[in-house]
Amino acid sequence: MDLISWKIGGEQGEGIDSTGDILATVCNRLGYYIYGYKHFSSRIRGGHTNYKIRISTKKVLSTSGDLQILVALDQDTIDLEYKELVPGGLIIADTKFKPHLPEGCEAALLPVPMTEMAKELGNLQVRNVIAVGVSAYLLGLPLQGFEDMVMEKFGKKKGMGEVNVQALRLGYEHAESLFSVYKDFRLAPGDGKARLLLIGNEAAALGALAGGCRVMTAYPITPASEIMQYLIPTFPQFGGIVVQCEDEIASITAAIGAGFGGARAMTATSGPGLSLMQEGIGLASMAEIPVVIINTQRGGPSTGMPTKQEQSDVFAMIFGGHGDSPRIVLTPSTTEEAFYDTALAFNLAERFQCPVLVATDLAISLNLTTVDNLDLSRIKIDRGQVANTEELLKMGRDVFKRYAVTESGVSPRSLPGQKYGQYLATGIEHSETGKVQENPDNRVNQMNKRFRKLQGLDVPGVRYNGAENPDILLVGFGSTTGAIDKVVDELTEDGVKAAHLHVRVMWPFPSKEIKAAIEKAKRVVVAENNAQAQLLRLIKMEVGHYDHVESLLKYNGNPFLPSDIMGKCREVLG
Amino acid sequence: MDLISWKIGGEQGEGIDSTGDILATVCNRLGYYIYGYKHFSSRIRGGHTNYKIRISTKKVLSTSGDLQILVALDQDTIDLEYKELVPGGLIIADTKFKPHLPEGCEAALLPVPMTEMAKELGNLQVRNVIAVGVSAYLLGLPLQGFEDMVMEKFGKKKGMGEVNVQALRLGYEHAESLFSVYKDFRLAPGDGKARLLLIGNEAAALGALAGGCRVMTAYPITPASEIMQYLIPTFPQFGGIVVQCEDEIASITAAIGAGFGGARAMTATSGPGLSLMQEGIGLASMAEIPVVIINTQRGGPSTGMPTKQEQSDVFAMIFGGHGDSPRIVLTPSTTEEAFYDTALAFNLAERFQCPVLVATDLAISLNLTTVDNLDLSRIKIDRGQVANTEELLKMGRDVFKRYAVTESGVSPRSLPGQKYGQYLATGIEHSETGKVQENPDNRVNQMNKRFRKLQGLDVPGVRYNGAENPDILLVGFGSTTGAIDKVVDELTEDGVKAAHLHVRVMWPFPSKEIKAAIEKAKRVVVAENNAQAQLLRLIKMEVGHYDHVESLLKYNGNPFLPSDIMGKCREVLG
Amino acid sequence: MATTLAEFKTAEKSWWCPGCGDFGVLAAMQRALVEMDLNPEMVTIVAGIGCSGRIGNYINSYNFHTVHGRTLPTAMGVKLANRDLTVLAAGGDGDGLAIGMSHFMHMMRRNIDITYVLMDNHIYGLTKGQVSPASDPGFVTKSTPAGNIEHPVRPLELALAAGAGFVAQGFSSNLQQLAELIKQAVQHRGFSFVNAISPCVTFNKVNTYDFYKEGLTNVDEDPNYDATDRSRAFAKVVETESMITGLIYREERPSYEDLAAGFMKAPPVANQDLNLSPEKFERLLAKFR
Amino acid sequence: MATTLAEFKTAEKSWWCPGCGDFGVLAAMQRALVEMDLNPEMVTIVAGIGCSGRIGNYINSYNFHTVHGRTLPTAMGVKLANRDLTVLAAGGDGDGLAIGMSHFMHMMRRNIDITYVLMDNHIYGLTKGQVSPASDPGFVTKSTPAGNIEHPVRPLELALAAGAGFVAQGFSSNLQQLAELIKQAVQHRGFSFVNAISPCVTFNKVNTYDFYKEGLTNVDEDPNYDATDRSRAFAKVVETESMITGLIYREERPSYEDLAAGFMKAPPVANQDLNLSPEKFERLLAKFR
Ligand SMILES: Cc1ncc(C[n+]2csc(CCOP(=O)(O)OP(=O)(O)O)c2C)c(N)n1
Ligand SMILES: Cc1ncc(C[n+]2csc(CCOP(=O)(O)OP(=O)(O)O)c2C)c(N)n1
Ligand code: SF4
Ligand code: SF4
Ligand SMILES: [Mg+2]
Ligand SMILES: [Mg+2]
Repeated sequence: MDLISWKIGGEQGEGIDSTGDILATVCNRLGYYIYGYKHFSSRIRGGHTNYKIRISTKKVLSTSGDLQILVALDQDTIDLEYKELVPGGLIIADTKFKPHLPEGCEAALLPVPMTEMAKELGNLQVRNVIAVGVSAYLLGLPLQGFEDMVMEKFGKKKGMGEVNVQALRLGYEHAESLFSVYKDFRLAPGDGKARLLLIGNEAAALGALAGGCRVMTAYPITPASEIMQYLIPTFPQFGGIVVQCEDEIASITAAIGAGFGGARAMTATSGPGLSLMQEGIGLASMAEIPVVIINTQRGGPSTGMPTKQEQSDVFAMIFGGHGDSPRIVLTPSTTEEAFYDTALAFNLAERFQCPVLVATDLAISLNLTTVDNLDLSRIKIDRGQVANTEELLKMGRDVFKRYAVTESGVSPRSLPGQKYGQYLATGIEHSETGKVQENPDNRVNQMNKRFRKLQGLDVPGVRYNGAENPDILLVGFGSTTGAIDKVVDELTEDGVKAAHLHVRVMWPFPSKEIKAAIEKAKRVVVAENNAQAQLLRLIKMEVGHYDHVESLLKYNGNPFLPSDIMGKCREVLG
Repeated sequence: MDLISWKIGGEQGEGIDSTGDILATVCNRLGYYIYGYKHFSSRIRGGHTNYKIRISTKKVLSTSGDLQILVALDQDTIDLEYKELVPGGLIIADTKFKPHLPEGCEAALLPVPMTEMAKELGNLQVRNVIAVGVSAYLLGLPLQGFEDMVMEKFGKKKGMGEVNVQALRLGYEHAESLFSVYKDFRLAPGDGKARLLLIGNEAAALGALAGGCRVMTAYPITPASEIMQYLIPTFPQFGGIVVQCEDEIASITAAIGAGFGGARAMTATSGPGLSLMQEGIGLASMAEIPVVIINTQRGGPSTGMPTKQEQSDVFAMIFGGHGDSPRIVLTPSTTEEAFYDTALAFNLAERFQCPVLVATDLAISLNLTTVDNLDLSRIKIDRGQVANTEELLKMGRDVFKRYAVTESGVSPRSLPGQKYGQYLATGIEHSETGKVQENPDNRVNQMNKRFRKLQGLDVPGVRYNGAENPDILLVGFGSTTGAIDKVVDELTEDGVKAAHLHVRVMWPFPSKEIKAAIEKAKRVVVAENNAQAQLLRLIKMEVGHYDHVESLLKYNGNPFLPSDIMGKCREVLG
Repeated sequence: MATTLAEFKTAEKSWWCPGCGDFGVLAAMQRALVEMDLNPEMVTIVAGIGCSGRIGNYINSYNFHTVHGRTLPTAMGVKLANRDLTVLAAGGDGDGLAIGMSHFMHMMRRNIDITYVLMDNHIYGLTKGQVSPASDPGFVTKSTPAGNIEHPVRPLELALAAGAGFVAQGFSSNLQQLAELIKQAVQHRGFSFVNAISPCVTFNKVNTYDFYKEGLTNVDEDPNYDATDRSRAFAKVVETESMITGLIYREERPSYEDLAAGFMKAPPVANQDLNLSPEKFERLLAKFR
Repeated sequence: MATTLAEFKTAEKSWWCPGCGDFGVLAAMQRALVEMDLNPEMVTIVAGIGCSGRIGNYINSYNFHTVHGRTLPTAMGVKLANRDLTVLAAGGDGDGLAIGMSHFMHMMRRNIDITYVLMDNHIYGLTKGQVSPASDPGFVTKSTPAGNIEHPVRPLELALAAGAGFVAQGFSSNLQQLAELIKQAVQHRGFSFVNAISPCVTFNKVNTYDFYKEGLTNVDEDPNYDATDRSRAFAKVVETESMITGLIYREERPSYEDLAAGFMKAPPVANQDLNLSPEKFERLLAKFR
């Protein structure tokens, strides 16, 4: 087969994640494409958790509602997950909990005395690895890669590598001798290219590094913490630094301070942190200081559903601060885009001297995906308009206009250390030279200038693929893009003229492009993971109201499955 | 005359405010209507400041661009303000600074040796009161009321009342002997009814008290501080309490705690504080706890223009928090409405169990106006659905569903102290009984329930006055309403069919009423004090795009003058 | 009829790792409530966000699980609304000492009559193991792979410096002492602070049960220790590097409620009739005429 | 060529009331900068919101007037970006001790090499006279018409408890001492704290110049005072109720920058070439294969 979905489930704290990671990493090395989706809750131990890994010979960008192989560490897992299994699907279950199939379940139960075998090996922790061995056999994968992997992962501790290798073999051999009839789910061979396997947060962190960011100040929060955690040991290798702050307010204002000081700086957070940062974001907007905020959206409002998918911070990112404060909001949709857009954000922040929000969502942030490459050469650092040191010297003191009213709205900025570039950066309304100034005309000039800047944004606001004049146009952003693309492919195969409009810059809103696309389409569906139809409402606000546009909302904490979207399409297409 | 505008100007810290207050209070007692507008900057001393008082035999609800009498304490005042003077206007100026008229100024200069006279009286502080005496003469007002007033105000300190009375008389007599030719600006007699004279913040504070609020937690900020300052000594007289907190985050979460505990509680702030409160507001929305937030809008973003008029927090109030979090936003437009709407807010907060924002703006908050009455009998306290103590007892423990999914979306709440009403209020998604719960169906049910509540809002969302099918419809909110009403009157007099739609509930958006009104009008102008056309954009989002709707924005820090709006009307009407 | 432990328990399944110190804190708190013979409906527990913040889930009182770091102001609000309630606040060291630091400092000086139990595991548990302000120098975590380089917050020192009127430290394993300290704290008039050492068995392999069992000494058992002398208490805490349990400092003084004009004279706000008398209202209006 | 005072002045007209203590703090700060012979462009002053927050308007350095209460984290960011800069933070007692309290506590333990001058007038000046956390008990203000009922924050006590490595207090009227303290503070490696008593002549009629002139004693002139002993410093501050000026405590220890892995080895971030070498980048990517 070209595409298999495998899942492991059990109690939180039972090593589900690391087991899945082993399978994913080995398959990635064999040249498969991986899409790994972790289902977890915001507690440390206890509660059902599972990890689904899709392994394919082609790129996969969304999870799905079907499943071929389920590894169950408890009966709960079977009861909760069996419905996803395709007819003939397999359940690898530990005999220890006396697994049984629910009524009507058409899967095959493959009992394996995992706990017992682990005990025999003298190490209960290898239980899950035995299941990996079984899975390797069923997937038709050679054991070698797995053995190398566990040696790498556990080999540092004496004897641990070996016992894991033994566990793999035990599982594999057990399957070989008992489950050889189950041949359906053997994978077609991978192409042997070891691509990159990473989560969106790691990609964003790498993007920040590649984009020249060297200062990060942040406070831990799900699902953003990995960005900080990746950069803490990494930045110092490149002359940078990460400070874990006392809260999000310190984080954003410190990042702004660093931006003022001449660094490329950022913070990363999620909903609750974003709310706390609103005042700071407004400061950056007003004082025209570059700063990048990564917002990994999760279920809101308030503490909400910290480990669940949502895309409900669109309004808050654009309109959340008091007053009229221009910002740029980017919404990457894949792991790759998390890399490129984060890098881009630093250019935009410095070129337009304003806060730039990079909004991922939980699915992008945490899902493990195979990426062909992250191409450093595509990233060119553009530090925007900085005052020329020589010219400043020539000017002499008290002449430089930090907030000069220019046609583009952008005024060259000076950086501390530049002689005669001294100025006052302030969140209060100020004159061209940066003095506190409440004069009405000055106010209007400065306000207009700040908004005018955004008109210069030269980044394509949308990505369009599919038919030119589609019968159905699907509009989405963020991780939804994977499911939409899948649906567009399927519809196209079915002979329906379908297309996908993906909003990549959420603000300034790409009204023109969206208008054109909507007006060319017969029917439009806007799919988004929130309750208020935030994207559709932006379309209504900035583009217009259309009778042929419909909303598809999912806000139950899970990402869209292609089947959700397909269902809506069928309904719309009649 | 029926309407006179009087202004006093000088350096901040020179007693401008208290001088103006004397005139305003006395005129109010004489039965005139007052509209007092302070122009000040956010520093304590220094910088030009002025205080304009409109005195009229009829209600006035806006400031204006014309002026009859100017009291100048320095040359700056003349230079900055003379353009407002009508032809034949009067400038009362202290001879001390050797006042002169700028070229082209057609006003009459009335020099008064104010400082000198004050010195003679042995008290420099009475200088401004001398100008009041002069003004009283020119306005044709009897001195008695002024004498009573200064005795009241200064009489407690020995001799101070008397010296002020002398100052009044000196000024009056000086004018009598030298300025008797200036008869144009004598006021028609007032009706002798002493109405209420107060600023919007005081009205809002009284509204809170009348609305049953007994706990306030707040942090000082311009232009909200007066609300707290009024209530600090007042609440204790009624069993309540005010705590000045360490910041706005403590303020909002303490108010929410008090709401949970069974009090009617509130906080009051302005833009920067609002931004900091976003997380807390989301908590109240999610945990369904009543709380009222008064947001006195000022110039933004960031620290912005703390002492200037703006209406730019509309988006932030509605959409500012992360996630989908329902709220109610009221936008009173006058001092009276600040009273009634604040009182109402507490009913709405408890009936709909959600945060209610009362958005005034600087002009409403700080402008001194005459109000006919604040009618306590119009305020009926409705505490919404509270669980019945007896029924709870009958139920027994662990049965009560605090977040029962009901048709209206409102679930009766229990209050600490009620036996078997115990529950967990949490900002995390929760089940009907209030347990942390991430189940997808539960999530959707709870989210829908929270939004469904708002459909039950039974308060008129707009106020409409003027012609039925107008040639021009003016749409506004907040303090703009006064200027708009004035323009509608003038247009009507001119034979133009004009009308005014005032948005009183900004969220949930009164789409139906607005749609109907817009579609009946030939031309529509939406006038608002912000740069992004926030109200118009809401109309576009929630109602639609119309070719006959135009935007009139003013964001230079000053409120609309009727003439600003009239100018736009003439342009639109062609 | 005395309240039983069962009345203070809920049916909620535990969200904590087996062995987590928070179980001990929970048990101690429940025991204290029972021993004081309080009615569950007259107790409100305000908890923060963190593993520790789940404590309210297991206690059959009124509970408010507020947003991260805002445990204390939320609790203050509850108490202002209904001063007849026994109000406890509980939360983690991240919640209370990082994002909530300012509120901690201010609640101590404000001295409102609530009890704060800080569940101190020197780590961020719920977010899976980052350094906390209470973490020791050199401590290796997910966010300090090279060891913590910040000076730790010592909550006992801060509490003494900030003017808290009741300061104690208990240990999750010593249920009886911790329960007793919580009891005394609740009975203390004004703000009371109990730092509850509560090991995280999953992410903190340094500040373990053994670490504390070996290191802690109990000042309650020291007949020479005088818990009413602030300077000596401070010296003791510094000298032992906070490795003590017991009642560390106590000072009787009026609470905020006692000092706030008229507050204790009126009935609790939540029980008041909110309708205004027209006469009184008119008296207020008269000042604006 | 030495820097002159003129180089540190701006043409900005004063926003302060005549007689405001902030003039003295400004003068002392300027003098300290001149005496250290710093170049204006190498100095950044981060100021808070409040009357005091205007201080940056008058100093011809790079200035950042941040949002209320966030003086210290903003200053930290500037220093992280360019550690060659001399970074001072300055702001009021409301800014630093109310809304900014948490940052104050955390910056002290983090020990980044910046200097914090708290302009302490025991009142909220800019918002026209409300009580501040530093206000004395009983103090009558617009927001405490019946007198302040909260225990005051004593910044010197807190600084000592929170682990600050440099703690001093100066008085706006004693320009020379204050300038000297600011100088020492800047020269101290790590976070340094100078509490600058700066009377508000408009809204605080209690903590006046005379009040301080009578009450303050100068520890710099006390040959027996030992500014390296934290416990004794704490006792001194408690015993005098903070009515002292001078260098109160100083401890030499590595700053955050010294301890942060690799930070001092690389050039200041702001001066770095931000382009990545493809080889190094590939080495990072290899870990994801
Ligand atoms: C505003 C905000 N920021 C960050 C978080 C993420 N968060 C949840 S719990 C926590 C810290 C947990 O540590 P602690 O308070 O010590 O509690 P513990 O889990 O150790 O008991 C953090 C940072 C959040 N929920 N809200
Ligand atoms: C978030 C926020 N809250 C409140 C304010 C209003 N505000 C401005 S200055 C200030 C306090 C001033 O007191 P302090 O910091 O002591 O400075 P001072 O004026 O006394 O020098 C306040 C509350 C604000 N600007 N921003
Ligand atoms: S992670 Fe630590 S603090 Fe959290 S439940 Fe587990 S042991 Fe307790
Ligand atoms: S109000 Fe006080 S602090 Fe502010 S400038 Fe005037 S004297 Fe100084
Ligand atoms: Mg902790
Ligand atoms: Mg102050």
